[in-house]
Amino acid sequence: MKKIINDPETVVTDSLRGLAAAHSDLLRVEYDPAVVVRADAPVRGRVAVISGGGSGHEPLHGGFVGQGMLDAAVPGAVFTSPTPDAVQAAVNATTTDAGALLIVKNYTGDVLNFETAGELASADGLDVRSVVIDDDVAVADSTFTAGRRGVGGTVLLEKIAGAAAGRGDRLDDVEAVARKVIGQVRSIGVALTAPTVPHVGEPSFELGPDEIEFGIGIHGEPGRERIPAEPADALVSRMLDALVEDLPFHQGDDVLLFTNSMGGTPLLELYLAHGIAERLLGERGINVRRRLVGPYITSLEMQGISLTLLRLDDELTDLWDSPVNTPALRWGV
Amino acid sequence: MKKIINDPETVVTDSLRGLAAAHSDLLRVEYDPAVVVRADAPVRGRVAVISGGGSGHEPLHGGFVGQGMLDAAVPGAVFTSPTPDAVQAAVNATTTDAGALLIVKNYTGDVLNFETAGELASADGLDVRSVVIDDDVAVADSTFTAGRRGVGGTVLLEKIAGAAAGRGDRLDDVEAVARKVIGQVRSIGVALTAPTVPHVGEPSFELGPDEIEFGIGIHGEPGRERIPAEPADALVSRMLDALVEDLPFHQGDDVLLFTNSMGGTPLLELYLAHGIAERLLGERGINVRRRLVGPYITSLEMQGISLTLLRLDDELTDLWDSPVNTPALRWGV
Amino acid sequence: MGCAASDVAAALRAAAATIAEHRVELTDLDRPIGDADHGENMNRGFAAVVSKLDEGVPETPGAVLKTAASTLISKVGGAAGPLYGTAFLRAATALGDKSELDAGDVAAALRAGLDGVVARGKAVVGDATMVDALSPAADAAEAARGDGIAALLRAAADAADEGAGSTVPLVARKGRASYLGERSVGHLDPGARSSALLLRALATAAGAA
Amino acid sequence: MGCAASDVAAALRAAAATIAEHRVELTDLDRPIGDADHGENMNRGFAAVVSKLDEGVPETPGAVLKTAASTLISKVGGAAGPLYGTAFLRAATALGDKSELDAGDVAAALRAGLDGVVARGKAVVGDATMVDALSPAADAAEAARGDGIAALLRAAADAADEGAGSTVPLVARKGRASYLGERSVGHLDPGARSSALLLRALATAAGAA
Ligand SMILES: Nc1ncnc2c1ncn2[C@@H]1O[C@H](COP(=O)(O)OP(=O)(O)O)[C@@H](O)[C@H]1O
Ligand SMILES: Nc1ncnc2c1ncn2[C@@H]1O[C@H](COP(=O)(O)OP(=O)(O)O)[C@@H](O)[C@H]1O
Ligand SMILES: [Mg+2]
Ligand SMILES: [Mg+2]
Ligand SMILES: [Mg+2]
Ligand SMILES: [Mg+2]
Repeated sequence: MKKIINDPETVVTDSLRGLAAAHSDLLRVEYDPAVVVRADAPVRGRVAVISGGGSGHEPLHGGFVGQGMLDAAVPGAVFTSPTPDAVQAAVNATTTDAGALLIVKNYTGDVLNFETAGELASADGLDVRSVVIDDDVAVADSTFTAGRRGVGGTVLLEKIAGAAAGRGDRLDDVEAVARKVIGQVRSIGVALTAPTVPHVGEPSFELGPDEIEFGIGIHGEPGRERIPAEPADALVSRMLDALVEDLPFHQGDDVLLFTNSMGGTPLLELYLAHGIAERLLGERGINVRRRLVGPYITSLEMQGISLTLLRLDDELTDLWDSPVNTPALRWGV
Repeated sequence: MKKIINDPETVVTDSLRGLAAAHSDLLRVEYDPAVVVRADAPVRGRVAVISGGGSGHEPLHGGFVGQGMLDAAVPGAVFTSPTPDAVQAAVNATTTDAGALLIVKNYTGDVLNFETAGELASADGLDVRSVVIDDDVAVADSTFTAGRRGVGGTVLLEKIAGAAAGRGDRLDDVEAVARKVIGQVRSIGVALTAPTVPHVGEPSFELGPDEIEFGIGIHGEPGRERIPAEPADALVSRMLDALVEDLPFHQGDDVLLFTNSMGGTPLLELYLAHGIAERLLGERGINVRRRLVGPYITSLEMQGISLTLLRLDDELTDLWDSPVNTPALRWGV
Repeated sequence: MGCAASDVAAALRAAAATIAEHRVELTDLDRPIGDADHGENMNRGFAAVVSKLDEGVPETPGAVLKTAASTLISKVGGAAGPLYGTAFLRAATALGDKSELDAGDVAAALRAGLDGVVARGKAVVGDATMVDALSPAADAAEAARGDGIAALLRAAADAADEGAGSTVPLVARKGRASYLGERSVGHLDPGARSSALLLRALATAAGAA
Repeated sequence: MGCAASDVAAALRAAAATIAEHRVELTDLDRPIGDADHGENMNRGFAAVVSKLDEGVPETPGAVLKTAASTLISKVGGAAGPLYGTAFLRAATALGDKSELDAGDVAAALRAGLDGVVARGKAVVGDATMVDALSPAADAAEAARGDGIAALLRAAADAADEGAGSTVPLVARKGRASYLGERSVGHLDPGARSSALLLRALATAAGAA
């Protein structure tokens, strides 16, 4: 394993120091427990929008802290959900009478740790709600299992919920818009290579030279199916089939298409995949009205991509377009 | 080789289709020869700022086309400089009476091809100048050799020259500010892994599991020296030594620090390296006044980073801060 | 023979040593069906429990377990953190402020811990989780209530070993392994394995005491 | 025996076939000391020259070379594109509108091509570039001026082979390999190799004609 780190034990805090140094205008970092907080938090009258999860998915979540998006992010150890005390610290640093919305990706660890934190915050008399995002169509949805994972849709949810809070929505309304996004967003991912967790030192799974993992998550968990490598046209089409049939998305729908790199995929390939996805959606009569292309929710150095479709209406489109100023996402400011 | 492509022969144009689809508000793409052009080009009264080079370094250069930066980018085949007819097409699509500045990275191929294009444009009666950027301190500077490569400094140069053109500078002045940047910017890179060129199908060089290439370029050329892997503190310090001693940068200098990913490095590691660089520069009494952190000039999926230092004065700081709206760099708009 | 706060603390130190020893194994079990961190998570948590005990051992067995619980909750992270944390918390609550435990107390604490895991994680036996180790262990402990603490814990550890082994042929229905569907078959669940290891360490510590 | 436009076109087709055959070799030579694209670049360019000739062969040898020149300039890219393009352009200019070439014309064209490469690239013999193959080839061609075109080109190709080989022990001072400094020693320069291959293809074509 070759990595630009000093010590696997301190990799998360060492990295947070760089984030703090680079973006002191937007955010500040607390180190024990580790929390990334908007520079001007707490913002009076604003519902605090808070998310978090294991590290290794950067820029998610710390790179989305700032104006118009997250009030705080809680980074756990690499691929390990943060603990309740850290979530509680984020709540305490940001939450006013307006309350807070916790955005939780649907993994057992995240759900349990955020749940505990939410209970602690409520015990302190704060109005804290949670929404759980589970947009990954690769996983069969069932109440008898852990259910679907939260993946690419999380980025869109954080932007839109943050925008709703920014326009002055009360907690009920921020929560409602978040639930609307969760209802209308679906994702699917593929991996060409595995990530290497620093303290583990070897790749999380083995892939043959001509194999890809279809339906991958963002933690180096293997995907749902191992398939032979195939041309980009076929692969993107396979991904869209899985997505479009799930929600389902209909002819005439307006959508946001988010083409995401899992970290190690060259932008050359990412735009290539994006171009194919736009063409194929066009052929299905689905209107791509907004797009996001880049590495926004990653799995360390893993090569691969995910596609996320969000069905848009006027409200979601306006919230998406509204100004945002964070390390990783910025427009209108 | 696993890549998300259809055919190595068409990878550049296939990728440009995705760029065009994703950013039709900012740019348009011409395909034969391949050129990326500002959506509203030619802009009357504005000096056209044009750059280009081999593909595989995305977002450089096509991702920097838009308001406040490049008027056009000319993408060659992967790692191969574009041909004069393509450069000429970019000039023709963007250049008014105000003239054009070509930003050329110092590689024999780029210099020769842009030189020819410049001659053709002058023959057409256009006022076209070139500047050659050669900021890579890894390569010994000498008039008897090809000289230093153009690397990370190119991104800063394109932003600042584009901003000078945007505030209405005439060609002489845009050229002068570009030469000032070239005089004050230095870069150094390291690689942990090699990139794989699509039509070649295997890594450009071999690196042992504990080796890194110090002084790497952006084309999968091997670096100047192969060294054992070392902790991030030692590596960043080694890089800064090479940089600071070169210009030299002095105590009390104001600088822009650009911490760049070569493509495959996780953001977790990139911010970690950035944090170390800020700390070490602080210890030397060099004031980091502006920063850029991310994958902006890459070498396909190569893992590694580069550090670029630009000595700032008020003019360069203002030009850096001025609004920009491109696929990869955006603020103030 | 009874069991005081200091015995519980010693048993927890033994458990921490076992986890440290099996750190790589637990992470390796978590690689093919999870995210390769279970050994790291558990080791981070139990090392913190030891540090906490180094600062001073609380007065009652219940208080010792409560300290362990809050330390695990704030240090382990992942799914295992809240689940083990809850288990220790419920066990501590079941013991109240008793200063000396008998075999019946230990069996009751195990049952309470299991119930806590089930309450939080909603897994049932056969879902291929730590519940598959803890549930037969709690049953075995109740059955061995008359044999003294050491024998009771040995019976529980034996049952947990067997229960952990039973996860191999199962399709996982909870936790990260469930994302694999049928591909989760053929793997020992890491959390079931860590539960079995913990019980074995407690049994060994009780036997030596 | 003289050499008409059609002979020049046939020789260029032969050259293109040689480049196609050695594409991987040239790219492999460019990997340790460059950016692994020389074979691709050359092959893209010469394939385009063949397509161009398929559309129709210009009337004079000079015009054929000029077509090749502009095709290479617009299709090869990299350093080799403008360098070979200039070489062909200067050679074409040296031939003027002659319709039939003699050995002296061929030697003069080679010399003009070399001068063009030097004018653009500023390399001298010993810098480990294509000049190390082309310069001895131009000298040998002039010396063999009396022996007819086929023999002249054979002599030039032999000299180019030797010249290419001479780049192995050199420290590169131009092109991408120069970034390696001392580490460029021990490698055959890809451009020198492609120059030698081109001359060999021309010599073989002339011998067969
Ligand atoms: N819902 C659940 N109920 C009981 N145990 C669970 C549940 N989900 C996960 N587990 C246990 O947690 C273990 C994984 O722990 P760990 O790897 O530390 O957390 P994570 O899965 O968050 O990385 C699994 O092997 C399983 O035994
Ligand atoms: N200044 C120069 N003068 C002469 N030949 C040169 C010069 N620079 C490079 N070359 C030749 O070009 C060859 C490399 O061509 P190629 O790989 O196609 O271009 P690039 O280096 O741009 O990738 C080198 O092997 C060398 O022979
Ligand atoms: Mg985990
Ligand atoms: Mg090249
Ligand atoms: Mg795990
Ligand atoms: Mg080359």
